[in-house]
Amino acid sequence: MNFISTHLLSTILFFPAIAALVMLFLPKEETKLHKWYALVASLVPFGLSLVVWFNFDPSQPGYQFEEIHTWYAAIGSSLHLGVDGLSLSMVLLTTLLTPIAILASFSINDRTKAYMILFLFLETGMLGVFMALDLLIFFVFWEVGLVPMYFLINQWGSANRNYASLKFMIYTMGGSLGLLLAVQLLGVLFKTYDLQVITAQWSAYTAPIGGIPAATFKAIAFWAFVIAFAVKVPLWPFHTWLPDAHTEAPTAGSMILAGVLLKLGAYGFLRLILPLYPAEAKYFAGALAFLAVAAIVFGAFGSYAQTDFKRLVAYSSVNHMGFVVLGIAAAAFAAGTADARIALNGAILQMFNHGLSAAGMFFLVGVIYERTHTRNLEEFGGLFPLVPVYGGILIFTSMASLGLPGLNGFISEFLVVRGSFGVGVNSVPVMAIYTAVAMLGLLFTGAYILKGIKKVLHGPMNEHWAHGEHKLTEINAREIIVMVPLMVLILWIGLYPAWILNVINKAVVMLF
Amino acid sequence: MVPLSWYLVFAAALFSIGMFGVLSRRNAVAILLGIELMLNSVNINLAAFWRYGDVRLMAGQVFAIIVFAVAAAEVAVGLALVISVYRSRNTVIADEIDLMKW
Amino acid sequence: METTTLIWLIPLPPVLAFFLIVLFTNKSKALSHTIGVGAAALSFIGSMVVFVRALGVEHLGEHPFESAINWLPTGDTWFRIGVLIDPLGAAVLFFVAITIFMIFLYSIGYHNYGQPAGDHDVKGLPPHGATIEEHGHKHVVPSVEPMYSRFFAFLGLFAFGMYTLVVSDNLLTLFVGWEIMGLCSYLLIGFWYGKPSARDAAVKAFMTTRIGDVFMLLGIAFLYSATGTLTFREIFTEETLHRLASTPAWFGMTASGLIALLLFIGTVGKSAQWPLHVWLPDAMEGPTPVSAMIHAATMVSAGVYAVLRMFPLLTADYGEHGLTVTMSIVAFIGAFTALFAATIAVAQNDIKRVLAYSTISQLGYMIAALGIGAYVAAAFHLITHAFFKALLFLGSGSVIHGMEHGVLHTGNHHVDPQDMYNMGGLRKKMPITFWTFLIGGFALSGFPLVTAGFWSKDEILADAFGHGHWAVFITLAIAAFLTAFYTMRQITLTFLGEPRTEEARHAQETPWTMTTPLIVLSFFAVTYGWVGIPEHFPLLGGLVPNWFHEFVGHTLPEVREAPEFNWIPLLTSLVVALGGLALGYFTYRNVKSVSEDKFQIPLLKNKYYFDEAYNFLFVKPAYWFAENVVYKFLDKRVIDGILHAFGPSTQGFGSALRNYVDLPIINRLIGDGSANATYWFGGKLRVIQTGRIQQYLMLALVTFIVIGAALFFFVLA
Amino acid sequence: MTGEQIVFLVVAFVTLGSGFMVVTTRNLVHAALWLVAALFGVAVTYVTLNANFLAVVQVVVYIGAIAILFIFAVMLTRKDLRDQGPQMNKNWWFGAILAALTFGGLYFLLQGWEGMTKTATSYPVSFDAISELGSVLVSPSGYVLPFEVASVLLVAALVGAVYVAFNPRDTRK
Repeated sequence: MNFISTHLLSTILFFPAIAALVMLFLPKEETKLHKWYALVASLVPFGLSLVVWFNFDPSQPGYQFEEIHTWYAAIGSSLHLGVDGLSLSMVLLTTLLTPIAILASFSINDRTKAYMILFLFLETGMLGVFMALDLLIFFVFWEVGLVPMYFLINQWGSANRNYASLKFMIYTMGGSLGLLLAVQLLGVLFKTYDLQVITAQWSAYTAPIGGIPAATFKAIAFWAFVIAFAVKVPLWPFHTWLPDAHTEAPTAGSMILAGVLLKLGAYGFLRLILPLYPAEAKYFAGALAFLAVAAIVFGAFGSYAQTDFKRLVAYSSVNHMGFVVLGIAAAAFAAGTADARIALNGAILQMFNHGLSAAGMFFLVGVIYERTHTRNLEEFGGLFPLVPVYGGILIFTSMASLGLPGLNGFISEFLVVRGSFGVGVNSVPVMAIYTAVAMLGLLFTGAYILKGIKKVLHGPMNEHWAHGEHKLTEINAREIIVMVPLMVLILWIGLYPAWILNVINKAVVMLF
Repeated sequence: MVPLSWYLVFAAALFSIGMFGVLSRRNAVAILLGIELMLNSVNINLAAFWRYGDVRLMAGQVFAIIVFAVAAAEVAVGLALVISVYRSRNTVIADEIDLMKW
Repeated sequence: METTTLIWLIPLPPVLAFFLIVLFTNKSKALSHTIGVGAAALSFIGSMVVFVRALGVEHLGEHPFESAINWLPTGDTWFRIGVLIDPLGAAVLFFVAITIFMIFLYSIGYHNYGQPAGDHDVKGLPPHGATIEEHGHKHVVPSVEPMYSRFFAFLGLFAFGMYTLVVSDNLLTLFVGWEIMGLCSYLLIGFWYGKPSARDAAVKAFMTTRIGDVFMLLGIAFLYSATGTLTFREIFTEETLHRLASTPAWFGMTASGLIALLLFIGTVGKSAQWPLHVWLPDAMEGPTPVSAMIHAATMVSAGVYAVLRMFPLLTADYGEHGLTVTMSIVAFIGAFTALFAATIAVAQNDIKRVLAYSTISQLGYMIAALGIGAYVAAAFHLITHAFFKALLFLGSGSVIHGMEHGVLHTGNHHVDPQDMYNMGGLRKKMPITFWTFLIGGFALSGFPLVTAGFWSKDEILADAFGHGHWAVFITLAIAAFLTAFYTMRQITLTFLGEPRTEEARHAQETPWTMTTPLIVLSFFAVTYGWVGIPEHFPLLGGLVPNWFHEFVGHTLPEVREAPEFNWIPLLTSLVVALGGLALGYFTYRNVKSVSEDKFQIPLLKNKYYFDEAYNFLFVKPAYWFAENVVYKFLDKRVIDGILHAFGPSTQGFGSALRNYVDLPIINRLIGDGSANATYWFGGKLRVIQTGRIQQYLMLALVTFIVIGAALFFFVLA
Repeated sequence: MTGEQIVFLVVAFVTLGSGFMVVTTRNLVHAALWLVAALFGVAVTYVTLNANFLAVVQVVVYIGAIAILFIFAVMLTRKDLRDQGPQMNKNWWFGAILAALTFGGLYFLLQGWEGMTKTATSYPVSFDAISELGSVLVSPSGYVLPFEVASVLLVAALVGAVYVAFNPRDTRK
């Protein structure tokens, strides 16, 4: 027990990977065993991260549960792990969503062993990014997460999966090339990859590098970082991989993609870009805000234009993640002010909230897809009487996604809007305009969400699904169990967000 | 007393003569004869260096003896080869034993 | 119990009822409505207790009931939410509690509780009636609503939203309640979601109000940014208001003006003011209790309530010398809407649609009153209107219900039970409904002295006149005339004369659960006016103290003086009310069919073509833009085009590399070339491979000597 | 010029002359006999160097065994006793030039070496070189390993020579 208590983070981090390796020795045919094994294996990190959550002291500055292990001493990189309020909330989200996603994929019966192994590896990859305090380790885990996801889409996806998985993989990899170079630059300059050391020195670094002024170099490195994270977030116009990947991925894959993988990008903005490049971020915040607003507005419009239910939900992610970046851009404009902190609170909470609601939405789309084998909105219609429980859950989750007050999405969107508009009012007027334009996106959020509900649940019943072999069956107990934790959290955060926002807020106050 | 240089020049001359024989004679046995001369010139050097160095260190003589052994072995094998070649090709002229060419 | 604790608890029973019904009791109709009505009753009792206690507090305006908790951490400070009951809140809570409770009660009867399940009823469509056998012959009776439990759940959530809005001490929780009502209106308008019209109306209602909501959210963000708080009593301090009023913002407005305008746009959406009024008539697709709830008592009132709440902000830079920009806009929109909606109402034949436009028109009254600074008058009209309009809606529901009975009796389902031209002479069939509807209608028309509507409307007109807002005064007077006219038209067509159809002949009075709320509400529709009789009114003034003005007026730090009594507005309101009623009666007394109606002007009947125009101008272009520009052009063509261009361009680059670099240089020159060169040299050099040992030896020696010499001379030397 | 030097010069000239005859004489049997003369000269040189044991071995092994072996070989491989035809190959001149160059090169190198003119110290009187040589050859701290290797080499050469010269066609059962 002593080992675990001193190595809590690395236990959480590597437990899924080790469990996946052990899984290699399970017999191939026992699909039921695979599923239960993976579920239990993913619940362990969740339990441990709850332990971390309750033992975490939000009012203490800096990182907690820190661990340093030698990894690559020759180039000054070490396995340095640690969490603060910002990363802890993301770790909690990841460890929460993984068992839920695994439970959601119990309906998969094709090569379950490989599937579950990939899923567990994916969890390690994602957790690594959130825990890493070493740039190289960060990058390694950043890329590690890609591989299982690529295979999940490529092997268990739907019709157009090859195209989607390739696009996802190449786009993300291509985006992170610049990141790798920039990370190497920092590593070479400071002889270490330790994030805290680099953060302390890089923002004040002024000596020219190779004859080029540091400012130029920093601007280039800044954009290298930004593009890598912008692709992942995804920010307009780097978003087109997302609808494809999300649409073609298996249900649980979409849940994790939307729920956690997109957060990696936003997390990168918060953990690396803002602390490392405060000056550049301030200088380029206008461009970031513009792209964020474009993501919000065009994401909403794009979603509104869809006839594919899953694609509609996928585009909604572009829309919602736009708010995260808008908050970050606002904070970059006016770092240190109360407005910036509110915007960041909103952005981080929005990350968490979107993780819950988007995962829920994708799952619900998956539920109906499994039964009808179509995602075309025109082929549904009036299903509410057939599946009242499903319908109720769908409306509930949709409303969370829409940002209905009383549910979680509203809190975070309000804080972002408040923060960025506050920046607009109090320091940089252009942010007020951006915020006002973003409202158009908020309006159309309503339009596409209602369109989804309208086309699926409401209207005259499509008799095709009412009788015979196509008869639509109600959501089953397992699927409800998947949704319950999500819904409880959605409501809980919506009514009393302080339990999580307090942790985030204290981290934000200390960091920015 | 004879200077070392004399012995060395003498050995070099004998060596060159032997070498000339090796390079120029057509008969394989004659070539072996040239080789014997060259080996002997080496032995002269070994002995001379022994004598003009510290005589208590016997390396020079020891190596000369080993050269004797090598020479004996060489002659035995070489002549056996010559005889073997002669049997199969009915000649010991080196120029005519040119199977190993392009 | 502490009053503040009680206030905290008021919104809770309905929401608990919502969860209980949804999660546990949705299978049992009796249990569900018991829980729903019980919850409404609990909230009602709590509200009344709070109201009575509020009456007992002196200077409630300065010392309201309030209590707050930390809710959101925002940097170094906390965002606090809490409850507040000041005089305005108490007055609003009073009518909200009564109407909500009445509507809950009414719903039991409206949804045919106790009747058998329908023959072909499905969830998502209105019930079509059940066949029963009685005394040996079959006949059709109304059937119970298949989604009966769900209705009470939604009503509960709705009530929660309204109570939250009323007891909020800050703009954010007000907005929370506001939006929850928006959701519920969506769910309730689309209650019969199987009907495409209901489904579309629900979406339309949600989206139209959302347009206002996003502006309101922006206004909230602005206000929060500018003052650092959203709590009413912290904003409405003199210094904050003064600071906001003296801060210039964009478009030539002060910060306070701009914030108030943004918040007001929210109200425009919620209270269905022009130009966002289009959703409300369509929203009549919902069940009638919903119409009453949304369109009379609560949701649309919430819009006016929000402006009332924000009144200090609205008038922060109002210095009694001409209206500010924001106030002018508010006054204009209110007055224009009042007239505009009234003209449409004249040409509508659907009994509920007339009421819907009438609601829009009356809300315009209140907005106009607020725009000219008549705070108390607006609040007064808000409350009286809530009573009589709820009464009218419930009455119309009762009429429709009676008509449906007739329809079931004749079995002719092509007869629209909501079309007034299918009615006539119902006063004999449905006496309670008739008399209560008459009271409500007269109150709406402003029938002098006895009805509440008269007093509140008169106060608005007097205020407009007294402060010299002539344009507003005249517009409102004309609107009032039209109001009286179409109200009388409605009463005449519905209740008076002879039945025009067989169905109307077989209409039936509705059960007690429906008539009781009518009676209760008609009581308030008459008496509530008496609490606000101006002191200087001839004869009656001073008989009853002007309690309302005294009480609600003290919500504001400075009570505005009621305008001096003047005969002109009084006479105007008398003339327009009585004249309109008379004209309506005489015009429609003998009208037998819709073709005889002189006011069926296409422009009015089609609501000035606003739906079509919006559809053409906004809805279709938005979808076109979304689908063709954003999705197909930007995403698919441009961005994905660029991405896809990477594939061929990489391939092109690769094949160029292969064709122009790899093949000629690397393959031919270096790869094959080195082999060829070796081959060539080998061919040339093979002649030295003579097989003659001595030649080899010579060559070796030459090489040795040359290398040795070279080493000696170049390295050692 | 001392007596020793005279003796050396005489021996050297005899030896070189015999050597020259070895490589130039047409008759191979004569060449083998000239080799005996040259080897004998070398043996005398050993004596002048106080390497008595070597001189004896030279006489016994070279002259007694190897030279005789040559004569056998010459006789076994001769087609006719007159050794007709050229005894030098057609590149003999080049061989001569190379030999001269080698000698010139060696001489040039030796000339530039400072140890060239070194003279011998007097031979220690009581030093018994032969017994010393014997003990060194078989001593583990001396040269027993090369000694053994040499013996292995000889055995291998013996076996090899037998095998190579062995003519399977001649074997009769």
